[in-house]
Amino acid sequence: MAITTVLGVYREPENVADAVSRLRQAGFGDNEFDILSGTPYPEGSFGEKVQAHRLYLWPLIGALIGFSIALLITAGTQLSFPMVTGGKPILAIPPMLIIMYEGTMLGAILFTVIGVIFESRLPRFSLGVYDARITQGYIGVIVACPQEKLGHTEQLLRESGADDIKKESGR
Amino acid sequence: MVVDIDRCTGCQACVIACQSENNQLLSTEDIVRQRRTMAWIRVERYWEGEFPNMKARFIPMLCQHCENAPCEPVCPVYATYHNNEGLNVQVYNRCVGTRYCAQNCPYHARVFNYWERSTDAPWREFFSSAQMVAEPMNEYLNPDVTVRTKGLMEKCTFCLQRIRRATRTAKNEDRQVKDGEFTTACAQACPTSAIVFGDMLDHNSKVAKKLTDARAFHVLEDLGTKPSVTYLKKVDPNAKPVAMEH
Amino acid sequence: MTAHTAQAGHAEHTGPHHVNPRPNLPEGPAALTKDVAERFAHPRLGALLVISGLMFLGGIAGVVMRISGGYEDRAAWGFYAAIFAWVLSTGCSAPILSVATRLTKGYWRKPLVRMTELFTVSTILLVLLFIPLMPAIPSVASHVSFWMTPASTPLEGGPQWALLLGVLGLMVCGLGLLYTSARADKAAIAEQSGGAAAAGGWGGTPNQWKVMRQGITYLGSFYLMFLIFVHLLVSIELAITLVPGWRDPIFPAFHAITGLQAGLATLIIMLAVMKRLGGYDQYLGLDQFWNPAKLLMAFTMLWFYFWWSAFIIFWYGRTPAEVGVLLATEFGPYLTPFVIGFVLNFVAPLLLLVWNPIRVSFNGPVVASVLIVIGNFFDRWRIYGGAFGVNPLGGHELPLDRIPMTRIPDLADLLVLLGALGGMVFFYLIASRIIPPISLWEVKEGQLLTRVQTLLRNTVTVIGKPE
Amino acid sequence: MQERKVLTELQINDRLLWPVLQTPSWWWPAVILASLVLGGGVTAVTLMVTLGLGVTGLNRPVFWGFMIVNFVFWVGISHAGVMISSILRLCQAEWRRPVTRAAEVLTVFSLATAALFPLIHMGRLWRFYWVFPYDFDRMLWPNVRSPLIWDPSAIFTYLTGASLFVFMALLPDMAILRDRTTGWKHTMYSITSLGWRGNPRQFKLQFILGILLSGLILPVFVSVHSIVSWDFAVSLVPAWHATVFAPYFVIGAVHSGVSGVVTMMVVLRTAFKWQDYITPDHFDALGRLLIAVATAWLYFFMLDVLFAIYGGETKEIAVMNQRIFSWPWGFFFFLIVVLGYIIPVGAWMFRSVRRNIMWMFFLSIIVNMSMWLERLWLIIPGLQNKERLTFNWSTYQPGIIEIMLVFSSFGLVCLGLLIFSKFFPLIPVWEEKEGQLFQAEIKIGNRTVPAIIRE
Repeated sequence: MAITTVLGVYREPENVADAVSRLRQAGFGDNEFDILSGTPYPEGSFGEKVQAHRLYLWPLIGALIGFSIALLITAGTQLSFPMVTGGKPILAIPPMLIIMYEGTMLGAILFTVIGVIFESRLPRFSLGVYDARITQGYIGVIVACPQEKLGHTEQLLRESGADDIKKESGR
Repeated sequence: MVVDIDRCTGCQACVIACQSENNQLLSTEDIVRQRRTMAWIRVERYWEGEFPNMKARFIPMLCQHCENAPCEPVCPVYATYHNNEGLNVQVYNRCVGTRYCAQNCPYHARVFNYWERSTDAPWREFFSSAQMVAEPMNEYLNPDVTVRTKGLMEKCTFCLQRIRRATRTAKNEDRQVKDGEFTTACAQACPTSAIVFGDMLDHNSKVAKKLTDARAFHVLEDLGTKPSVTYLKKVDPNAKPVAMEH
Repeated sequence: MTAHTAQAGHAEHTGPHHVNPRPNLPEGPAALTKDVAERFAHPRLGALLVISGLMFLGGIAGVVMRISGGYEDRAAWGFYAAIFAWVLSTGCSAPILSVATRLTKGYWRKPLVRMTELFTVSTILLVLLFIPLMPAIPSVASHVSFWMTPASTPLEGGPQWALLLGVLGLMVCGLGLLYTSARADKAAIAEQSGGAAAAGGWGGTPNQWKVMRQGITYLGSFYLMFLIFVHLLVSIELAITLVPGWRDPIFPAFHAITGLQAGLATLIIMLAVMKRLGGYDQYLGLDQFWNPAKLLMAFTMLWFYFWWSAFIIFWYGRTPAEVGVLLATEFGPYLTPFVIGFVLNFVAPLLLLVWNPIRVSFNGPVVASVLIVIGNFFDRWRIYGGAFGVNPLGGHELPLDRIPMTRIPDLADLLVLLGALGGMVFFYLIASRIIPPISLWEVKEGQLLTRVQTLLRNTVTVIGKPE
Repeated sequence: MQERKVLTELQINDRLLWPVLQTPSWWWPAVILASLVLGGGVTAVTLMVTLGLGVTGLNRPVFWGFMIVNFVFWVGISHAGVMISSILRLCQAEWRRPVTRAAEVLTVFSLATAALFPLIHMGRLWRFYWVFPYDFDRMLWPNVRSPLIWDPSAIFTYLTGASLFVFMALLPDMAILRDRTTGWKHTMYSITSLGWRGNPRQFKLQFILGILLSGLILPVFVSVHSIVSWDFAVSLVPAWHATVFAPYFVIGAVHSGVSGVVTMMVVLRTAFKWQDYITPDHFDALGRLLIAVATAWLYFFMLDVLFAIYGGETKEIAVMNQRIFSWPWGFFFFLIVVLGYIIPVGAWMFRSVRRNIMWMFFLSIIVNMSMWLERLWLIIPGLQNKERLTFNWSTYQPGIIEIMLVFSSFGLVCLGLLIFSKFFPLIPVWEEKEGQLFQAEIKIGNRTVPAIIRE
């Protein structure tokens, strides 16, 4: 069935909070509407709920991968190219530790960034229905609502004080 | 190698011999003034006592081929390492010229090719009038030894090419290399034979005998670099290790 | 980080949503004063007081035995010196937290600063421990020293007196700091119990407050500087100069940093005691545990960093002198204490503390702290045991045949060790009966400056930041 | 209340984005100047490559000169970013907001510049890739025991981390720019902002990212300058072979880095007219931070000097003699202590000085001058009379080439910053807005105390 994305643009954060509670009453689930703002409001300011995320796995995985690659490089190069330098052992652990440390951190950093991009559902190739005023202090409430509820939703958004309503049918 | 300081007269023969054997860039007056002398072996002169009764002390200084060579581990590309003959070898092709090895060599044994040997770039003169290897000077080059280009580190190789030749001939006649069959240019040229070169492991070689001499010492021993070049003290009632003097 | 970041930063079930991050206190200054005065009037931990007192007495006996053993054999004093350094590193380093948090205005500090400052009394123990040690410090003439005096004019007993001045200065600063910050509360408590005479001339005029704040800042900074200075002197005179060829500029810094780490750990343990047994439960919330825990983790990493910075240089340099030092203090006869110290100071605590559920809890930091305090002692033991073992002194490097033997502690050593531990606890508990362990005026100030408001649909705390 | 907020969001956009949306009058002249200075450096490198390093003032035994000094200096400056943004982020210092991005960007560009110097100082620049383990067919590897291999790994990690940090924090701002630009710029920002829409989840993750990356980069930041210091410390050169080098370099780096940030903040404040965003409070806070940092630096400096003399080893004494009593090193020593500690810290003690922009500018400049000299003072003398073979002792005069290179490095960093400032706001816009939101007041008696909101 066709889903229309409705965006209500608000001036007043208070109204947004109001709109959110109305949407709840109208039976919209947390993942059916979303809030767009130019400013990070403290979590839950509008009574919205942010789904849990698994970001903390990413750095760990990255660290592990980075560590093993660094271990491979350091140990492998020394063993496959056994040259005595300055009476140091062929498999010199302390220098390996340094490089392995850097590798670990690099892996962790890279995967954290990738993880954040992934978890925040980016990159997003089309903005979808959007309003440039959002980055100028307005706040948007975006609802994915089925055809039959459409009228009711628009009315609901207007009542809660939306300055403007935009629509885009289809996903 | 053993260097008997007592016999050294500071005649610089070794320096010249080394230079022509190993195709070194001629250390012209200009290069010397830039303090970039290219000699692999140098005779260091230390004055002792007050004028007028002064005394010169000579110590030939060259790469000590240390067992724990400080220059080796710091090279990022293994351009210098220890080969199985206990020689500290320099791989010219691999060298990228970080000059870290030279920094870390307490004996100042390493020299760096600051100049392109032969370039006709006109603005070259602006920086230095150092002589290039132009005709007919290229005739002096030793075919057995690489000619190094700019940006390379180089140092004493204990005349590796001579050792190789000796071993090769010995191999062809399938026998062991005999003592005295090969020697370095500096040792060969030394009129007082202050420099003796040979295989330290072979116990009845000239070198091995001198090693046990009571006067034997190593330069900068407290660094624990275990040099392969042993020096014999000057026979002198008030002798101290020459290297410790200023 | 603060509660905020942990909540955002960590899986919700561990975040401070479910454990109250801030202490829940009686509302209003009057109620607070009354409550604290109440608890202060009926202190707990009597049994612990007695036990630690007995241990302290045993320690005195141990010191007597050690002295009767004489000073000829310096190696015998290695363990004692380690104990001395350990007290310096644990009890005497703990107050730094209050200094640091005051300077950086951490708002979670308020309930725990006093409990931190109470540790300044262990400087008294430090002085007591130092006096018997003085003759064991060799004269400057016998070896290369920092006093740069030519051997012809030996500076007899130079190090001893310098060190004594250091520890005395530390004690003066510490006790001064404690007195200054506690004055207002003494007055408040006294008024509560009706005896305004005991207020000691404290009226609480704006000027007095101003002076007090200034005094706390200055005394705190001086205490910090003195502490670093004493760490420097101790590590140099009792360790570095005794081992020939030990040219290790980072060592004093290592000593100080590890000292701060152990001090923080000591504090966390004592906080747990005061919360669980001391009857100050509701004053110490989660904030007061896991904020120090984060610092503890940072210092645990620094432990490794400072150790490694020295090790990699020695490993790479490999001059005979450096090999000698490594053998004497780390990989030679004192390998076992070194390894134990390494594990307890760095490996174990780090593995515990990087894990959020453990760091953001009441017990996790305490466990890590116990490990660190023990590990710190082993670390000191390998240092001073090794250094005092070197005999004869002198020379530019320590040849292999002069590497000292391992020295197993005897009864006297163990008695002194227990005594030092007991002494720290004993002095602390005594002090906590003379001075209220809760910094009333700061807690009140905190209540005054914290409001709970609603922002749109969620409630937030507003923290006032004057000046 | 709410109206005012809307206005402020617009105001913030206008004030912070104007250098991007319309070009400041001085921008082109500045760019041209910087490029000219940079051109000198390019010429110098060309000469070095064609003729050999003989064109520099290097000799035997002083094989490392200004280029390495400059490398250390710029790595030092690059430690500002993480110091400021990470530590302040972790401490949740509210005043950090306008400072962070400028600091991080400074980190990125100075680090990139620094990374160039070890390369151009190589004898065979065109062989630099040999330090990477790429040669699988011949199995020729780099030597991981060499500090010169540790360096690239550390610097690469740090550079990557810092750049990603900057990029991720830019996402919301690039979204703003996307909404306010047209044409190719609009397309560009649409791509680079990855379609950011600013829903609560994205902002929450953005915040967590700040914490996580700060926590991850801090250890890297410490390791980078430590490893740079080990280039020197692991060698046997007297005055280099000191264990304290790692923390000493790091704290020195922070000292010069934070001062560099102060300099930059003053420039931003005046050049972009951001008086009401970069306020005296910021300089006050940075000044207090600097007092602590400088004192710690002095502590390690003293440790280094003290232990060099201690033990009375001839070689160390010889170097120290030269460093403290001979011209010009003695003079440098004097300058380092006076310009690096006595004058600035003495001045920072006074609140009025910390809040005076011009004073802070001047002080931060002299601090960095002294820190540059300090690196020179640390690196060169040890080489000039290395070990006891006095026959080889020598001195070092930088050639015109090196001096050109040093200047051009400044040109390069400035150029980078200028170009960045043309495309992205140097003050994080969304963080500013957040800061506005988190500001509050509470009344106590007749006094209203400024307060901040914590969840």
